Amino acid sequence: MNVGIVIVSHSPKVAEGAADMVRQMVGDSVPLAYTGGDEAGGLGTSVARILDAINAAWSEAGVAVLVDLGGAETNSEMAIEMLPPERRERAVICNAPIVEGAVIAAAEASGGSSLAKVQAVADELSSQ
Amino acid sequence: MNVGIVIVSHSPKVAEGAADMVRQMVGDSVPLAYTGGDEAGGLGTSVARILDAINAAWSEAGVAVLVDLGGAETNSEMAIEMLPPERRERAVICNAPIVEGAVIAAAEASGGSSLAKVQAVADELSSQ
Amino acid sequence: MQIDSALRRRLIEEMAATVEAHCQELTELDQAIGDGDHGTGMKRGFDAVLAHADKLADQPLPAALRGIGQTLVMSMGGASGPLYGTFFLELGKALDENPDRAAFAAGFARAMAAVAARGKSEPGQKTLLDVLAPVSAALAENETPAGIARVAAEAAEATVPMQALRGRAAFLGARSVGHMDPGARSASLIIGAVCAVLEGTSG
Amino acid sequence: MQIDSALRRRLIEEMAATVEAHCQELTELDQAIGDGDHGTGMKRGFDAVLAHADKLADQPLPAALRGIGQTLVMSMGGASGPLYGTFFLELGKALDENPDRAAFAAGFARAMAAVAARGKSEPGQKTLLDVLAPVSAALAENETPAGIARVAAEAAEATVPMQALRGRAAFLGARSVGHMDPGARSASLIIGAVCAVLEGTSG
Ligand SMILES: Nc1ncnc2c1ncn2[C@@H]1O[C@H](COP(=O)(O)OP(=O)(O)O)[C@@H](O)[C@H]1O
Ligand SMILES: Nc1ncnc2c1ncn2[C@@H]1O[C@H](COP(=O)(O)OP(=O)(O)O)[C@@H](O)[C@H]1O
Ligand SMILES: [Mg+2]
Ligand SMILES: [Mg+2]
Ligand SMILES: [Mg+2]
Ligand SMILES: [Mg+2]
Repeated sequence: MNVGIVIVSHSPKVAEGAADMVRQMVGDSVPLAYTGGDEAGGLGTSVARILDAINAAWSEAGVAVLVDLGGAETNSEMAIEMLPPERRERAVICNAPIVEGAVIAAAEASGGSSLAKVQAVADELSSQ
Repeated sequence: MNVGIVIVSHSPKVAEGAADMVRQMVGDSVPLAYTGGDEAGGLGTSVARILDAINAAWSEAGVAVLVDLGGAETNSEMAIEMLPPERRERAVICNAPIVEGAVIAAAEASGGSSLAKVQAVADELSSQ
Repeated sequence: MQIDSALRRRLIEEMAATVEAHCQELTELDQAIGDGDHGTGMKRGFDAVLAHADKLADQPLPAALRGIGQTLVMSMGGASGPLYGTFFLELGKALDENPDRAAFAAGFARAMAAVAARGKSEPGQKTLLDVLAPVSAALAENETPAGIARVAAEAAEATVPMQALRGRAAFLGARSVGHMDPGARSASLIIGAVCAVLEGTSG
Repeated sequence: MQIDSALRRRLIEEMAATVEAHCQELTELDQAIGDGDHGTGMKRGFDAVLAHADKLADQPLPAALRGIGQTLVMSMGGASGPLYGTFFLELGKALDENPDRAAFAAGFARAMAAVAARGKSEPGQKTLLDVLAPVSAALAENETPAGIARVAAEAAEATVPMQALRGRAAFLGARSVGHMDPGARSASLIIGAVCAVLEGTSG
């Protein structure tokens, strides 16, 4: 099973649009979930929804989480810490831009790469 | 007048969501326009719409264009070349991620920074 | 310091009321150097805590603190949600049911360290850590509740001339100077609320 | 080579008909190693050119070519739009009204260089440049239209074992090997269409 991709943006529209771009590239070959917006529907993120997204995109090969700004990252960290212990090690936050990183990570994941490889390829984007 | 920000995504939703995030940070202090989608409304970009967006966000201080993937960049380059000569030098494409770059560039622009400074701050994101 | 169920309830109510009363102020501070949602985020968080006040106050202090942290994490939605959440969660893990002053100071220091780790930050970067750090020091020095509230308020004020190096305010670079950090202000308000309640009791 | 208005019209029609006939094939090639829109993008572009065929064919060759380029740029919408657009625009700038074979070969080479500059790319990266480059060489060697069409088709085939280093296919790394590049295929189709028309005339 391929590595899953989770997109966590402050904006529900960014999250959904980035997911559209991922789907266009990799079809259904990669588990994919996205979330954006805080508990009240404003710009922000929600730990509960991030948890749901991680579980929805869950793969035994792990999931790579793409985030935009600060709060999306810290809230995703919290969500990962709340996963059951056996899942916790297999959910990683990429140090990559959310849209470009999601497309690249998904393309890599669609080829059956390991979580470490998917993360490394996405992270490379930040150092180009 | 502050530098303008133009957001050019393959996805109309990403473009609009990123613009929402920019507006939340800088209000109306920065001219802002966005576009996403090809001529048929699919994922892609349109030179004509990019031109419209650049003109809509036009500022005498120049505009910084944020793009996501390959086609968004080349189409934005074409659009810039089609600007009247006196505008051409004052429209630059940032080498920065679209969402994170738009927010950072807009925050910088809102302080009255020059186009070169706005671009430099956004470009730094790619080398962190 | 005996913090019984009634006192736990009063602490929750006072924190929530203080956040409610200062929601607009926090919003405005965050509008100046951030995205303007710190007031609503804090209010959402402490309203959620208030909604569960009965259940939370009924639990022993450590569980009550962990419950508050969990509730804040799940409801706030901004960068500060996991920071406040982590603070209460770790404080709950560090304290026993009847902490003495030294145990409380040590627990506070441990919770603050967890916040710094979560935020990859340290004092001096114009964040809520710039309030937590001097308060932690004052606690260790056996300061009174009123004195601690004063330390917190002054520490929040002291963020005004700082340049932000963490969070969205950092995007503004030098322009973040001249504004109080919203998170520092909210931390001083929460600490002030707690101190006001405790000052009225044994101390 | 005299390319009069009627011939210009036939060239436009043949290019558009070829793209139309192979739209699905281009889509499938792009689905394999890209985002699957190259067929619809090419069709949108050449349909737009066809829609203006009268106006375009009435203009002298350089203006007609520039008009085609402009139309492609404004309608295609993918990474290949500015590349095809640049090719026709630059060819139009390079040629005069009645280019001889040498002038055409030189103009083609210049247009190809502009495409490479636009794409920040070079032959060997599994793109349409891998078709344009051998065709440019064959033109300089005075190859017949039929021969050039063959060179183009073979060059497109030769992209199958290449690894993509530009465009979205590059995201796939080694997995891009084993598929024909959609842009190389479309370039070979366009060149084939032009050669088929010219082969039927003086050559
Ligand atoms: N990395 C960090 N470390 C410590 N504190 C931080 C960090 N990021 C943000 N903060 C604090 O959070 C406050 C902003 O909170 P909030 O408005 O909820 O977050 P957001 O920026 O996601 O909207 C800041 O004023 C600052 O005190
Ligand atoms: N930087 C580039 N240089 C040269 N050719 C490129 C480049 N990027 C893409 N291409 C060509 O464009 C083709 C894809 O076109 P298209 O599907 O329209 O673009 P997109 O990737 O935006 O969907 C590729 O097969 C390749 O031949
Ligand atoms: Mg905020
Ligand atoms: Mg926020
Ligand atoms: Mg494509
Ligand atoms: Mg495309």
